[in-house]
Amino acid sequence: MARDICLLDGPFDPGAELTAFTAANPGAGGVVSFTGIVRDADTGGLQHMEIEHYPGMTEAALADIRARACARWPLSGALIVHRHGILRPGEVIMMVATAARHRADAFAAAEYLMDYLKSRAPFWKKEVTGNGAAWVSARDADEDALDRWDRPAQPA
Amino acid sequence: MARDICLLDGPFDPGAELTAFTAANPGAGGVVSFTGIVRDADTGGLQHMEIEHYPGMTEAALADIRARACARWPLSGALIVHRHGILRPGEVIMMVATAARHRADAFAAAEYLMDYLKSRAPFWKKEVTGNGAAWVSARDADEDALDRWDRPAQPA
Amino acid sequence: MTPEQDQTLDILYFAWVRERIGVAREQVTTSAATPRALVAELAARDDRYAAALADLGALRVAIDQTLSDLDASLAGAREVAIFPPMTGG
Amino acid sequence: MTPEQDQTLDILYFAWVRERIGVAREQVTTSAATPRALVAELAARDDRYAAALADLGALRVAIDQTLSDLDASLAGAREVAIFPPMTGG
Repeated sequence: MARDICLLDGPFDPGAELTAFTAANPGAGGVVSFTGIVRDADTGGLQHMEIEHYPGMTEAALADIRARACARWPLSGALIVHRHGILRPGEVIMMVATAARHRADAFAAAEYLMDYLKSRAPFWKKEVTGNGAAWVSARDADEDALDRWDRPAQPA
Repeated sequence: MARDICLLDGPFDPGAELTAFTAANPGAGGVVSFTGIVRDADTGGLQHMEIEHYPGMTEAALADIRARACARWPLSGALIVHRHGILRPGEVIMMVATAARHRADAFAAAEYLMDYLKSRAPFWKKEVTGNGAAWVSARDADEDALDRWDRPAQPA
Repeated sequence: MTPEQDQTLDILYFAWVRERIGVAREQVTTSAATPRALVAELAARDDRYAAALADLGALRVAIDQTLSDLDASLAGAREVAIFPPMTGG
Repeated sequence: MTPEQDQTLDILYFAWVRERIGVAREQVTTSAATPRALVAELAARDDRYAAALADLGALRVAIDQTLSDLDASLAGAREVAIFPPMTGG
């Protein structure tokens, strides 16, 4: 049985997750994945990232976001994996994967999961550099990205 | 060194490809992948799929499609893997992966790669069932999907 | 329970709100009817709270682990969390 | 070389075009100036070619391994491929 939602305090292998997820969804024609990676802070010299979260609410928020995507698109599977705690540059922060009969549905659902994870799941990132620590600011673009899911679809 | 374009006549592991691709792009904030899988034919009872291709043109077309995506979005990496020959139901047909600083670029580039692979790379799929063999028809929707890349971007 | 009555809430703080206040979690007995009234009451306590809670536009709240509006009702609530905009993904 | 002159081309067929014609590859000496003229010339050969090449709208062509228009010039071409719409991905 593949997992649907997974909150981790240590590293995971997105490739192994993709392989397991794909095997668990043999009826899907396509699988889309997104993997988020710790990159160097904009100022350079990132030592590590700390991700704080809200135990209890986090699990509920991830399950809710996943359920909304499954209700909106005909998915045969949807996976969310997210780390918290200390992460080094280059390490994987999180991934989502979606499986669907048609690729457009899998792509749209994966983008939807990402947009909601960015702004609606209770995680907060802090970057620690040689110059000190700073909380990552929410980007207006991330909040704006949610609006598109409330609009009617663009004509194809 | 991660591979950029790969044409294969046997199975491959998309998870292993994703892991290698992610490791090869440490500066990217996000990696998007799409994996296409042989699903049962619409009529049911698929025994196997045969993929014919045009040796020489195929490699050039994959490289050209990849180069166009890299020219259009600020990608730190782009991968195309595609099989030909005999494939069983549930096996992976192909995958693309894109790495970029911002997730919107990685998603858009992966969709672009898929849209062009569907209609502009010289592969032809044949489905073999208990009732005989039939070439897969090109879908109008796949041809139409290309048009969106010629239009100016929608306002965000 | 009507909003006018005092109720005891678990208040949780996250990220820089937690750091500025210096506490991750506390119990508060309050008659605040909404998160907005609760935040105003907390901000009036001392400089640390005032500094953490000064900019309402930079704060988000969850009531019983559900993201909520600043003007939602606190009637029957048990847990209220106050935090900056989330930065997951 | 001007289009009026005969030239020798490698012609390749794929998928059901190949199956209907019964040949994957052949050499043709032709004065056809465009893929459209070449297809018409081939279709006139016999019933198999006629059946494979009857519906121009269902055919795509590549000149020297580059997808091309039916009215592109064949001047200087070495290899022409004729096939159905592609179904990759």
